[in-house]
Amino acid sequence: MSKEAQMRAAINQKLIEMGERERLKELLRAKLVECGWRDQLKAHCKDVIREKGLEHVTVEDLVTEITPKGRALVPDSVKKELLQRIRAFLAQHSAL
Amino acid sequence: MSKEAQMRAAINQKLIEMGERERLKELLRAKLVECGWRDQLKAHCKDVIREKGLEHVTVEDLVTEITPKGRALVPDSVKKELLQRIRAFLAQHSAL
Amino acid sequence: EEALRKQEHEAFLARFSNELCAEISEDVLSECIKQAADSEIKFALEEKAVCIARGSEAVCGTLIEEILAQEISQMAQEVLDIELGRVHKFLK
Repeated sequence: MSKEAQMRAAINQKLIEMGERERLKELLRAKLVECGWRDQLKAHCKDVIREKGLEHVTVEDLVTEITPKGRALVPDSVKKELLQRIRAFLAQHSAL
Repeated sequence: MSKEAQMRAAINQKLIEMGERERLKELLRAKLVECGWRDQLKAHCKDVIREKGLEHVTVEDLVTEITPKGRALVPDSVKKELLQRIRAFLAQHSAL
Repeated sequence: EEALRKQEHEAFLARFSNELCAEISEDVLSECIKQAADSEIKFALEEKAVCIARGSEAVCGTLIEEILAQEISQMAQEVLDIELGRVHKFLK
């Protein structure tokens, strides 16, 4: 295993062991609610259901339909904050 | 047109298309005879005519006079049965 | 050599951070999108069921009113005719 791969494995393990991976996910979930992303996505779901008709839409169809917009709607500030937090953790726990 | 009004129109159309509306009317008429509604109301008609005097009663008067009692005398079980039948029909023909 | 090692390490951390960020975002977005789709379909189905139930009640009520109106006016006419016939017969 290369040194980089070893380091990746070690950091990943640390992320899980310390519960940081879950905390990062929690942070992102909370930020998505806070910035209105969830409400926007809900509204988009309603639009799609209305357009296509409830009887013609499955959960899978809806997921496929809303995913591009869902991704596009995540504000840059939220992505940046998550990245910042990850960088801070890695800086702390990836000594040379 | 509101969503509910649209739904009512759709239900009515489906009932008419499939001839179910006529069948439901027939069922209701039969139930009104079966439960004694007709006999009771007829007796009430006679009472009203006797009270007011035949010379003072028109068909319209009589209708106005007996309608509230006519409504009140329909047993809940008959109303329920009719509703049940409509629901069962819609469940079977769920293309609404 | 030390400076180079440090530079490489920094580059690795930047790369890894970005990858991790993308991975976590993908996990959370997929989960949230699926949840939203699920709950909105469920909500729409419930709403439709309520609408059908209300519509059925309204149609049932209209149907009853319609039949009662027909039956009552027919009955009023019949009873009056019978009573009038009886009086005529009596007068004769």
